[in-house]
Amino acid sequence: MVDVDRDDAAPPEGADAPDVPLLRMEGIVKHFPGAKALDGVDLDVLPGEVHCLLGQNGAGKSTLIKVLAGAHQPTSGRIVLDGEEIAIPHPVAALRHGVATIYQELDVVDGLTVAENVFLGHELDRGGFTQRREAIRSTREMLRRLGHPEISPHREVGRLSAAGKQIVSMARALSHDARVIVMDEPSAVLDAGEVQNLFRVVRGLTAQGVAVVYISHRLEEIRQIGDRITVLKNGRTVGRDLPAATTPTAELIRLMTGRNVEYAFPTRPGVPEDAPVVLDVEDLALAGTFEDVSFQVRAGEIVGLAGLVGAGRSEILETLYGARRRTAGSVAVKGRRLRSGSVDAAVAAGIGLCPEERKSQGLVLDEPVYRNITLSTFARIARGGWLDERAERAAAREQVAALDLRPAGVDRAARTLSGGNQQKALLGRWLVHGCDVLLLDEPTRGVDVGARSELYALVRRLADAGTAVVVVSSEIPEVLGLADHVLVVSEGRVVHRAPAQDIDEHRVLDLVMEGTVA
Amino acid sequence: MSTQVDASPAAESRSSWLSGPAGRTVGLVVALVLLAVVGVITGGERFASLDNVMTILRLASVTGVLAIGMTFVITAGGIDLSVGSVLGLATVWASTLATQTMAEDLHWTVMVLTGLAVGTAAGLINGLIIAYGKVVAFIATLAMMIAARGLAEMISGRQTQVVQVDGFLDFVRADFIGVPVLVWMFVVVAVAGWFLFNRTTFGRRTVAVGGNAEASRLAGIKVQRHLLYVYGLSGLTAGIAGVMMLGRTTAGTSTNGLYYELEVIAAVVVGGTLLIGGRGTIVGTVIGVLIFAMLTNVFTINNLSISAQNVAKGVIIVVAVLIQQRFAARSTST
Amino acid sequence: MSTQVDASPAAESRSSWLSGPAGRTVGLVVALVLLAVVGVITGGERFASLDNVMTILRLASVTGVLAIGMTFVITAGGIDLSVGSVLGLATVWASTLATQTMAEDLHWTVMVLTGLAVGTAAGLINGLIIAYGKVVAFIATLAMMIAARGLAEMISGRQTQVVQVDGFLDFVRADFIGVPVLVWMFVVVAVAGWFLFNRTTFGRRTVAVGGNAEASRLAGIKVQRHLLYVYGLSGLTAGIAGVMMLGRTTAGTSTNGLYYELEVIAAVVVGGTLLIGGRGTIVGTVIGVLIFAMLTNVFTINNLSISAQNVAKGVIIVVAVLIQQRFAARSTST
Amino acid sequence: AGCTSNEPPEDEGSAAPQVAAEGNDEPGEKVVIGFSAPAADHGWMGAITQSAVDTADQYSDVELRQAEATNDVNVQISQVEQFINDGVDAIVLLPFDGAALTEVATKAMDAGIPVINVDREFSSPFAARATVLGDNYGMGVSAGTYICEQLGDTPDAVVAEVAGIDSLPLTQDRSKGFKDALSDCGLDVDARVAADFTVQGGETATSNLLQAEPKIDAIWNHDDDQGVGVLAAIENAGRDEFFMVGGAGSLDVMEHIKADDSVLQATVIYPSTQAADGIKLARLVVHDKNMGDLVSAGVPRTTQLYAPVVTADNVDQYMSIGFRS
Ligand SMILES: Nc1ncnc2c1ncn2[C@@H]1O[C@H](COP(=O)(O)OP(=O)(O)OP(=O)(O)O)[C@@H](O)[C@H]1O
Ligand SMILES: Nc1ncnc2c1ncn2[C@@H]1O[C@H](COP(=O)(O)OP(=O)(O)OP(=O)(O)O)[C@@H](O)[C@H]1O
Ligand SMILES: O[C@@H]1[C@@H](O)[C@H](O)OC[C@H]1O
Ligand SMILES: [Mg+2]
Ligand SMILES: [Mg+2]
Repeated sequence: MVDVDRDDAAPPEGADAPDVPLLRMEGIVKHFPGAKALDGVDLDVLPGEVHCLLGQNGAGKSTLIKVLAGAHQPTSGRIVLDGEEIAIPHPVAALRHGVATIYQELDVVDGLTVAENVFLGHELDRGGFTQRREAIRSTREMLRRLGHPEISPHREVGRLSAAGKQIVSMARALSHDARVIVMDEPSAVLDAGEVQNLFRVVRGLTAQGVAVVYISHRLEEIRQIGDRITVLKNGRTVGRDLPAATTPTAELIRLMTGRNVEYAFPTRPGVPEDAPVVLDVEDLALAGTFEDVSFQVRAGEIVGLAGLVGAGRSEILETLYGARRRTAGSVAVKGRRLRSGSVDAAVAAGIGLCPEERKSQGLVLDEPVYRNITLSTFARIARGGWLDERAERAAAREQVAALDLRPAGVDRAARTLSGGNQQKALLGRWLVHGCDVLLLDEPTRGVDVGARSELYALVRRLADAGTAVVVVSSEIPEVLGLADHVLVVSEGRVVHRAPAQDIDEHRVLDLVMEGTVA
Repeated sequence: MSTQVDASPAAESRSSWLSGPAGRTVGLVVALVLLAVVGVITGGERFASLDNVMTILRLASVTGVLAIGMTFVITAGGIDLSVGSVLGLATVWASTLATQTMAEDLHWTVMVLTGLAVGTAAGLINGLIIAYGKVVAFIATLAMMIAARGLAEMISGRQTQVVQVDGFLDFVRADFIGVPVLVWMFVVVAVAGWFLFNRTTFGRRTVAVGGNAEASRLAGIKVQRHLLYVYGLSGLTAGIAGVMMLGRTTAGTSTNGLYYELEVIAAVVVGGTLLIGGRGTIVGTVIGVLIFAMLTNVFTINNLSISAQNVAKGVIIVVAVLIQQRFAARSTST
Repeated sequence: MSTQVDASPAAESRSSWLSGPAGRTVGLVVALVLLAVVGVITGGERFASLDNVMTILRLASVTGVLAIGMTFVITAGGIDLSVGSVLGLATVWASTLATQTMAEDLHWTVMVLTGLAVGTAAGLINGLIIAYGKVVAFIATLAMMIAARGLAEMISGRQTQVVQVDGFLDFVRADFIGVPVLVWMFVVVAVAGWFLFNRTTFGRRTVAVGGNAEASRLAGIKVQRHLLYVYGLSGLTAGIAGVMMLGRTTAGTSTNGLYYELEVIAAVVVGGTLLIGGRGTIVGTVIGVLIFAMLTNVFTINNLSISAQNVAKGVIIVVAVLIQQRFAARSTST
Repeated sequence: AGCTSNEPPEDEGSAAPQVAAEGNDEPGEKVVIGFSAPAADHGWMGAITQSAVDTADQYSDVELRQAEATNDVNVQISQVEQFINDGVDAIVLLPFDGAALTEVATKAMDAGIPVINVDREFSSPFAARATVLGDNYGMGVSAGTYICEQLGDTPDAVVAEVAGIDSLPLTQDRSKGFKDALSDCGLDVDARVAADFTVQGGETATSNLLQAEPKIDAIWNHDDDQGVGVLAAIENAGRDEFFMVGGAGSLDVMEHIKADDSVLQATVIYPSTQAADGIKLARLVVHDKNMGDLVSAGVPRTTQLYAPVVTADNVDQYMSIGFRS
């Protein structure tokens, strides 16, 4: 087990010769049926460093680390650990070699407790009988070191928030005596405070000579924690040995995307005074989760909900959308009150939701892209229940082109799209449908920088065309940069509201913390 | 309900046209053809005659109709264990009507409609309990299976009610361009099922709900109501199959349809519909049903003992699925 | 500075102990108690006597043992339709051994071990086909169900083989502190099952594999091998149940265990094990089995017409599940 | 009265034997009878339970306790155990499997409860006070002999057999009797399929049988209820080059024989009233009375019912005991 707290630990052996790579991957190629995910990737990782892996959605980052974790078998290529070539035919082999992984897709088992998840696959046992007390003790210890003593080792993981599950994954990786820990977008479900906590843990690890491979789409994080960067593009290494602190952002983006992308928020034209109120939420409440939520969104306005993970923002969206049955209050679209607890009433009234969990709540993963795009509208494309597939495909194709969704074919299964493109497909769903109110829950989670700015521009264009937009994001700069008006939510209450230009990140964090203390 | 064990990475084959739905069907067709070859080799004329083909088709027609309804249910992520019982109940109800004196002057179509109505009603009750009562489908339809059988026994007094309604029997037993009406009914249901599945919003919703119920709900589909309809549809096909059974055997009895459910489910799944929902194929189902019917036929022609038939059947089912999987898409999963 | 990512303190207090596994069991116990109350009201002494309790327990013991194995299979995300057939096969194999002359001087434990070995072997074959052949469990075990029945018929020549091995019969029929050995066997299997499920890595892995096979694989569990063992275990319990059946009936026949699978699965699911895998409960399974056994008993006491019993059974199953759900955690889902 | 009499009773319609105006039917002390039989998964078995219940209803001194009909010997055993616990006066038992129920029936006898064994025989004589049996081997012999009579002079005639549930000993007895009788006149069974006593099973098995055998001279079908399906298959296939003999003796079949409107020429009786006989005997045993016309004291240990052949010539005689399957 790795002690993450001892910053004062003696310098590890690896630190003596920092230039000898601990791990080297050479010419890794990986073919999937119909896709070449990796096309000759090189990566070398030094002991005790934080090695960042950058690349657009679909560049092959996750595939690469799954090869390293023994979850995928490479089509060709070499993996060298400590100067010796090794084979990693299955996940157990990776763990034996000291490579532990925190996967991008949450890899916990909902039906097991926290402690059971942490020790899954390497249970503490005596003759097959689990040593539960011991497991619970060390899990509690590990969670404490990770800064989360409030998570009970006895708790069923299915009842934790996404962030909580992420912590459990992290605890599991730490529970292995790892020399390399790979983290695939660990910060995606974490808020600012959480991320700092994560970094503290990472520093504790590297101080002991453990190498960390860190994947994230948030450049500011990489600047803060990273030592060196490797950039992937289309399954190839296009940049290596780049210093994390000093490589210019423009350079990184150019390497990733092959073009020069403006990484900035679109300008706010300002909402005209006389714009009509489209969405009117009054005293909305969901018992035990939030209460007294009131706000209005006018045509062309973007309202952002800022707050910490677990503040109840997703539930606010889901409740006003009818996916949960409100316990009090009212929701009206263009003056017409909505029936409670009815998604189809909300959809009919012109509300659309891009949910937080794209895969489990948004897409039918095995269905083709076009069917996912038309899912809320296909009844309208049909005549008397009879589908006109040509019209359907055409409508989908139009959105794919407008959103620059890649790859452009509408017939591939939604599962095969990268995160950003999945998000675009969901947006496409509501564009085809044409809605007056668009609810976006963490729209850029796991989305690369290039696609991000495209999404921002797109949302702004929609607003400019008269749509009322509500955005929930755990990245405060995103809320502040995109929204016209910001509501700060803490513990199920709106604690502050202000025009976006009148508030900054620190103020938001302060408000959130006050709310927490209160 | 099934653990989808992750395919070993090595098993990822080159993709080609074989890996689409067409590819899945190819495997099935291969299995069917292999079986036919065995039939021809061992049975010669007796197997390959037109008469025998009609025998196989007639044999397939009743379970075939059930299997079409079942394809929708399974694709929607459910299961319906009650189809056999409901079929039996429909035959009993319809034949009771037909054998009651006061019904003398009723047209036989009333009897037919009664059968369909009984089936549909039972299906809708299943749907209500599953969609709104949130009882898991396996249990809800198991309960219906037991209860419908009991009800059929009560109504019939456990007697076999022989129907002698000429208009009806003339109709069901007739041939039309050399093909029995029963087989035509199967064809009509299969074709209608295919269109419903592949060309209508109903079919599309069925796939979506089975693929991801939560996403479907959040996209504005009325998931519960849709499930209600899907089970109603399965009940309707059970009613149709009941009417066909009545025509085929002239008998309304609570034992009609006994133990059909497992065979029907097996045919659907062998046909390539995923038991966990989200993917279904009407064409595959039809071929699956034909495989089972042909199997029975080949066995009988070969005069195999029932016991040996069973052993062989078990082995063949597994082999058929394995063949199909070799051809089927490795690409959909990883 | 880190936030609280676990809302547990609030959620915990709100949902109370009722929402845990205990809560799920409470609903079941309520259903069982209701049934017992009906039994006492309608049967009085006849129901409430110690003799009658033993009759219920003896009845429950055979399916109970099967249900313990099935709990593992279902929790692991699978299903085993072959348990009844395999039970039958085990009784036939063991009784064949016992009735063959050359076996005269074999100790009766050899017969018992044969039964267990046959069951386990059949289970392992299921496991191989499912885990390594990647045939969906429903189909693989359906095939085994058909094949094992056929094999049992072939071995026994469709005769009922009566076992007159005294040492064996004396053992299985004995009482021990007033409780029949059959019931003790059920108790032992249930307790061992409970420990295996709740206190060993095997149990944890079973839940993990059923809850998320891919995550389990990534965590280093050999998912395929584990599934192999799980089906082997189910085969073993089928073998044990076969030996018990042999003791209870003295008869080895291919019809032993006919259609047990559905009842066993129903008992397991009514008991609260999730049919999609990832959650199981041995205690719930035991109560589920007792509910079904008590139902049969209460029916007999009440002299309900035979057909009406079926209707009532269907209704009661649904009601039992609904009761259980009212008590079960609403909080797990949304 | 009932099937044990030589004269078929006059009463029409009900399969349940009429209570004869004899001293035996005079109400006496109350008798509690426990009754258990296999599931009514085919017409004959349905008729069995029905006639047992109807017969019990005719006696004011009989209280019938019906257990759930089941094909699970485990459940049936527990039902008998319950009857023992309850201390019923007698048990009428049609076991799913005779051998499997022997043990518990013996236990009932040991507890002083007379057991009347119906149709499927126990493996020990100590397990029942009285046994009512059909004549399964005799059925096969009757059917075979009839076919021999019709086809005797054509040694290469094609004879087919549609058996019932193959795994039941009684099916094997029937087939054996059939085979033995046929071989007496130099015939054998050329094609044999087994159904499951149900209409649908009969239809399916026969469709395939007809397909496999392009020309047939005679068919024996073990059970008239599955015979409804057998006949439907024959009509569906438009075949009529052979004649058929039925089994068990349903009213439906007798009507066909009488009307001569099908290939059915004869059927062999296998009374569906034997459980009703069992009820009557149980009552007599408890009341300690003699059986009808017998002079000897006590109810006989074994009553094997007669399996006559019903043809157009004598069908009128048997119509009244034909069961409405
Ligand atoms: N199992 C699979 N079958 C087919 N194609 C796949 C599979 N897994 C990944 N791919 C494809 O391989 C490419 C690389 O995917 P990968 O998940 O490694 O990208 P990534 O860099 O991690 O992207 P993201 O930033 O969105 O997580 C993509 O085009 C993806 O569609
Ligand atoms: N199924 C559940 N059972 C118990 N508590 C839950 C459940 N789902 C959510 N919660 C709790 O409800 C609160 C709000 O959840 P949620 O994480 O969705 O909030 P959020 O503000 O949308 O945060 P995020 O940034 O993660 O979207 C949290 O305290 C969470 O733990
Ligand atoms: O069940 C059997 C019945 O169908 C047959 O006709 O006669 C004997 C019975 O046991
Ligand atoms: Mg990735
Ligand atoms: Mg959220």
